Amino acid sequence: MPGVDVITPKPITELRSWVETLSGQKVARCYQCGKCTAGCPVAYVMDPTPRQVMRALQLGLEDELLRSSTMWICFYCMTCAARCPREIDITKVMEALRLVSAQRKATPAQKDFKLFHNLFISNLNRFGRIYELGLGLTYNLLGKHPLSKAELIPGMLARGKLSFIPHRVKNTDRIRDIFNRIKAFEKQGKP
Amino acid sequence: MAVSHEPRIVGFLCNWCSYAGADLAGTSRITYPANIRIIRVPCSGRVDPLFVVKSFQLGADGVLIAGCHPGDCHYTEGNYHTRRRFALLRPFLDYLGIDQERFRLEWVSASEGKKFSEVVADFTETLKRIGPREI
Amino acid sequence: MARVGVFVCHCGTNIAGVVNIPEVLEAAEKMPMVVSATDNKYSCSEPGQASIREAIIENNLNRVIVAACSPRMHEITFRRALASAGLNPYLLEMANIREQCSWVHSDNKEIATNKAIEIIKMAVAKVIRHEPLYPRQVGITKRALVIGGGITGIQTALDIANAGYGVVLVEREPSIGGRMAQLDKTFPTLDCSACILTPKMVDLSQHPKIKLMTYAEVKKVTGFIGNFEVEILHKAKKVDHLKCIGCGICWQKCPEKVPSEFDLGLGKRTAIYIPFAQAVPPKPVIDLSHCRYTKYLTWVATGQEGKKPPECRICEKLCPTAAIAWDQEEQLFTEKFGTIVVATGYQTYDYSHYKEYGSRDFADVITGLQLERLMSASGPTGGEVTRLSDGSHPKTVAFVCCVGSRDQQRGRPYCSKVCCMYTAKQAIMLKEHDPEVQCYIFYIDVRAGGKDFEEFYLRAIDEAGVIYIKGRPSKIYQDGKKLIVLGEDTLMGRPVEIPVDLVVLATGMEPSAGADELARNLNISYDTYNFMVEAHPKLRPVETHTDGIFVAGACVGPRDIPECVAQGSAAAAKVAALFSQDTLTTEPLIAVVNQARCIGCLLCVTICPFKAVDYQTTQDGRLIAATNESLCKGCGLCIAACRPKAIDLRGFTNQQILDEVAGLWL
Amino acid sequence: MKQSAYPYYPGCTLKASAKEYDISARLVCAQMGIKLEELDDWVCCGAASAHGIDRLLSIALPARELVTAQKFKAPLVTACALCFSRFKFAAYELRNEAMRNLIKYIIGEGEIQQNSDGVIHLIQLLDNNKDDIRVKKLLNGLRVACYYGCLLVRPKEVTNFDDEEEPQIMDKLIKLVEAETVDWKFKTECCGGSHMLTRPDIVIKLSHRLLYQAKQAGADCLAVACPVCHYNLDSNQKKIEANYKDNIGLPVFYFTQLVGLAMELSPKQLLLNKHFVNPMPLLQRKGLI
Ligand SMILES: Cc1cc2nc3c(=O)[nH]c(=O)nc-3n(C[C@H](O)[C@H](O)[C@H](O)COP(=O)(O)OP(=O)(O)OC[C@H]3O[C@@H](n4cnc5c(N)ncnc54)[C@H](O)[C@@H]3O)c2cc1C
Ligand SMILES: Cc1cc2nc3c(=O)[nH]c(=O)nc-3n(C[C@H](O)[C@H](O)[C@H](O)COP(=O)(O)OP(=O)(O)OC[C@H]3O[C@@H](n4cnc5c(N)ncnc54)[C@H](O)[C@@H]3O)c2cc1C
Ligand code: SF4
Ligand code: SF4
Ligand code: SF4
Ligand code: SF4
Ligand code: SF4
Ligand code: SF4
Ligand code: SF4
Ligand code: SF4
Repeated sequence: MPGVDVITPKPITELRSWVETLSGQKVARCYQCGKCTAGCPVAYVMDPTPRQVMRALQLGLEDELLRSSTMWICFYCMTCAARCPREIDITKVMEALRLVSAQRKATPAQKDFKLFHNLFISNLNRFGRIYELGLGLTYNLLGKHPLSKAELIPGMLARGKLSFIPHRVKNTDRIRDIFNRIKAFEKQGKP
Repeated sequence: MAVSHEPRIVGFLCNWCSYAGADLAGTSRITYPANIRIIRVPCSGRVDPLFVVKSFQLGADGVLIAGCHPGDCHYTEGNYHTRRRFALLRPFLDYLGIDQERFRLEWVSASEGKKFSEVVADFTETLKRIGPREI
Repeated sequence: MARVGVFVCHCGTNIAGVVNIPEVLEAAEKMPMVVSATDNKYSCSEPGQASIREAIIENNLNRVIVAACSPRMHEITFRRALASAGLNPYLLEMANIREQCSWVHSDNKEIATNKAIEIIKMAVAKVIRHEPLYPRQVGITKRALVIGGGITGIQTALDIANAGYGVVLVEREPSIGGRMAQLDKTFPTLDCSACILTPKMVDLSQHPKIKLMTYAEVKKVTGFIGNFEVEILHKAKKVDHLKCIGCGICWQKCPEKVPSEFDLGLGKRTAIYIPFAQAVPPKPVIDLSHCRYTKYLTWVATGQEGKKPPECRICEKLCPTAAIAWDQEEQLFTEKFGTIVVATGYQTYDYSHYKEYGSRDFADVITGLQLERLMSASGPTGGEVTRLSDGSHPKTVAFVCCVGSRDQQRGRPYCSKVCCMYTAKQAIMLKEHDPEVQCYIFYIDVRAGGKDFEEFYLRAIDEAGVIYIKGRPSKIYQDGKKLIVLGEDTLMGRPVEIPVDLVVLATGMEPSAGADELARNLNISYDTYNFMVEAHPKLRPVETHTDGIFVAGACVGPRDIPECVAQGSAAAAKVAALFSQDTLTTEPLIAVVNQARCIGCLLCVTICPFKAVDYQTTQDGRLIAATNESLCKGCGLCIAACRPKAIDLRGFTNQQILDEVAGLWL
Repeated sequence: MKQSAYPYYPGCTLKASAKEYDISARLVCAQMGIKLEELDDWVCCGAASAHGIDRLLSIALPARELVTAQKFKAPLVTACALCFSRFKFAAYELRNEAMRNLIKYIIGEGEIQQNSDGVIHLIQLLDNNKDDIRVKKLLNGLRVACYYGCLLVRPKEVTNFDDEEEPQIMDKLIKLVEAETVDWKFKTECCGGSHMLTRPDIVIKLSHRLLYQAKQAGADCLAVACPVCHYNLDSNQKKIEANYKDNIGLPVFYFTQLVGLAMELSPKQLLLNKHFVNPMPLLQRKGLI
């Protein structure tokens, strides 16, 4: 029986083929030089780092990858992609992983990120625009974050930079239509 | 139906790869159908479309051109020309009323005696399946 | 009238065991123009050949079929037999009834026998069309041209000359020596580069068989193996080297100082200069683009506008031998050579494309080659490694490997092969210069495949205490006086930042500027990076597809010195082997143009891979094709392309092949 | 003076926390004879969230605005770097016919033209019309670190903006008003982007690095072209200083505000008072107000 801490490579996995299709990138091309991680401004808080993500995909370590928050920490700055000597667009790989991850239940590491982005989208769905104050406050409330994360709000309010009333678009139905048609398409797979 | 139709194949083989490959089939004593008659040419690129047409006119059931693998041509790029000419000639055969399956281009290297025998066997099989040509 | 003799071989039982020989003979006798059909137990044996000879004479044969093994086996043997019977050897055709018949159809003797008969029939149909052919003998100019005077070209020239043949070495810089002259010590033995190179340079300049042409370039090449005609341009040196004694007064006194190319901009040279102290020839050239006298002359010529510049001419005034020759102009010479060896070497990758490494903005980010100059005792700092920004001695140094190598994005996917070793070397040397120095080497893989290389790499770790960090850095930036190298330690899986005093980029190798143009001139192939292409990477590594032209050293691909020297010697051996013959025999199986039929479409000219077809104008002013017997390799590409069938291949003419096909239905 | 109109997509933040960017952009453009016509009833582009969660949504939202903008004969102008990036990506994806048809169905309106050059950033608008920038007052002596951030420049084949590592376009504008720009190597390094709620620690660290490097390079202020960059560098600066016990004090301008100053628009008009790091002392010191 294989030990728990032993890696058993699974070169062809569903996740890998998903990521390759969604991102259009060939995972095997990566030669593990680490230039992506070296340039990534947030690699220091990532586990796994961008290079390790590529390696995990090569070896088929799906669970480890999908448990992590790496793809949510990545903010698509594209530094990695701009410099990769093997011309891999790692940003697209991260995006693909996030698309896969978005479909799954949040792991502890991912909780905050998913909360934020879901709030963002529902904000958008409701108002058609982002209501910054509302987004910030709900995030802190639902995420049980100390209000310290909102410490700038008074200053912003004082400068007239935030308003208590959300901007909303006149025709919010159109937004909802867009959301609905996407949902319909994704269910049936065709328009 | 003709029970034992024995098709005739004219094979143009380049001297450096395919002819040597055919020799190797011999040296290795690999048997294959005796339906092919081999004509040695310096390079598959030497094969003039006329040779192919003439072979069919005289009654050949199939024509094979075999040369070095792309990139391995003894004359560096002869087989690229062959490939292009082959692509141009094939549809033209339709026009002459000759089934495109009767005309083949294969890359056989000097070390592929086995492949050569397989090519001949397979081609012979195909030609038997299509049956004799109506002239 | 053709009189064909057919000789069927038993090859012991190899053929006779399968093919029914009497039946074959009987059929052969009935074939058109066949006068005799006989058999032989072993045709290739001496008695076998003798019987063929006798039959030729006895029956007055003028065409011969040997039905036996593959022509690839014994065609030459039987051609000789024909020749010894006084018959043109090209009147032979072999019918391959062994490899392509008896050996592959042993399962059915009847079918094999029939096939053998048909094979012979086809051969007969073809041989009737055979014509006597005559190989030509062409003389050889026993003098070699070597292009490029780096270590490769030097080695080649010396080896050819020592074999007793004349050599001309053309070098475009004012001195030979190439990149190796710029190096300090060399891996893996740490010999001093100048100590092993300069004696060879001197040997070369003094060799009676070698003519050295520096400051010269190859402009045009025509002709073919044994007989090349080469136009060589001598740039104007403005110094008469016959008079100059190399005393050095001129370059010591010349007031105009410009950055030295040899020192990669780290030091200065004068307008009249030799590139480095041990230059060969040790005689100067004047760099007109910087010389003050030029500026003065331009001022005079343009109507004396502005302030009058100094006329200078100090060099001229001080020269003890009156060697300064202002009236010397560039000159074009045409010389004849039998062979050409290309040894134009490499240059290092220009890293201004690496903006993340600061392009060229940081004074203390330098290249490996620049560090060689800094470490060299004869370099601009006298061997002291100092920072260009403030002259201080660096205590921490980071090396970045694979800059401009193994990088698809920058269009350089290949490995430059020498940089892993030279970074190790330079780290060892830095430690030797100053025991307090700490070196870090950022690498992707350490490639140490060579004799004593791995040991050398270990030495860098054991003795020089180098810290190897596996990971390609992503950025270099400045923080105060330090440079920060941002990387990942991929083995720990964590980003690393190292503040250092000096960063050395191990920039990769790429072919010398103008390599593509030279290759086109020579009609040899070059790859997408402009490296020269060898005829076969394993079996013909110094030959090209153009006979008589050889390639060696770093112009073919990234190489270190041992490989360059080996290749130089290999090319020299090829040249010497060629020159050991007095004439070259040219193959007669080549393309010829029927002038009357040619319509001058020149399709053949464009299609021939060997540039063997050229065009000419007939007396009545028509443009027609003409083949060059010495260049044609007989591939037949042009023939299949020619619409009016005006060009044909001797030995494999259209008619012969068509008849061979038709022979099957006789 | 010539009058030209461009469709304009301000984006959510310019209506709230980045008001001064919106206002200064409009003022500067007006001075140049350019009318920014805000798209009617525009919708959020999906910015930081949509493309990592729902790819179709991330294309559909900008596509809807692109269709609205098509009736203008001029390219759509965006001001926020995030919006710019989203629009450019959408336009890039819409080059594909199948994608065009699908998105057409999803947004349920209009024909979609395919033209990825149909979107530009405000900097490009100013750069394209720089002859119309009438400088009344030179900003001599001001040493500006131009900060572009990551999304404007990358990836080049999509944004078609400027060099990925060393862009110059903003520097050129700042030099046009005779302010000095400093040469620094962090023009396109990330500031922490939209992580201010989820991972403020990251934003603090990255923004500190940028401010520190700008200061090292001798800058006395920064110029930005993105509300998120501005938020991270300006609003957060106090916190960064506290966190790193580093006295920074670098005002952060929108590039439009600097150009506006050179046009002799007043600090008040340009809403310079809305910044957290008060730029007035610096401007006074340099004799610019
Ligand atoms: C930093 C560095 C350190 C190195 N250290 C070592 C080491 O320690 N040990 C080792 O084995 N190798 C080392 N090498 C590799 C070594 O430099 C090369 O292997 C060697 O110099 C190649 O010699 P070459 O003669 O082929 O080319 P080159 O030295 O480049 O010589 C080519 C010559 O041809 C001339 N030329 C070019 N084009 C033309 C033309 N069109 N017409 C006429 N002349 C022309 C050039 O001017 C030049 O003189 C190092 C390389 C580098 C970059
Ligand atoms: C697994 C493997 C794969 C490889 N693949 C490649 C590859 O893909 N490409 C490549 O370029 N290289 C490859 N190589 C390397 C390649 O095999 C060698 O470079 C090459 O064969 C060496 O040739 P040689 O003539 O020097 O030596 P050998 O091939 O070893 O020939 C030496 C000959 O000398 C004879 N001999 C030895 N001692 C005496 C004696 N005292 N008296 C008389 N005769 C003697 C031996 O019997 C032998 O016939 C591979 C090597 C290995 C092990
Ligand atoms: S930079 Fe590219 S090749 Fe290097 S580790 Fe990252 S993905 Fe792999
Ligand atoms: S795109 Fe994501 S993974 Fe790549 S450098 Fe930026 S943050 Fe890191
Ligand atoms: S001074 Fe005259 S002789 Fe002496 S090196 Fe110069 S040119 Fe030659
Ligand atoms: S003329 Fe003057 S500047 Fe020119 S080479 Fe002679 S000494 Fe130097
Ligand atoms: S030799 Fe080493 S440093 Fe040079 S390109 Fe190859 S791997 Fe990189
Ligand atoms: S010993 Fe062989 S396998 Fe190991 S590094 Fe060297 S070449 Fe590669
Ligand atoms: S292809 Fe034929 S006709 Fe045309 S130029 Fe050549 S030989 Fe003459
Ligand atoms: S036969 Fe081949 S080499 Fe000779 S001229 Fe024709 S194409 Fe050129």
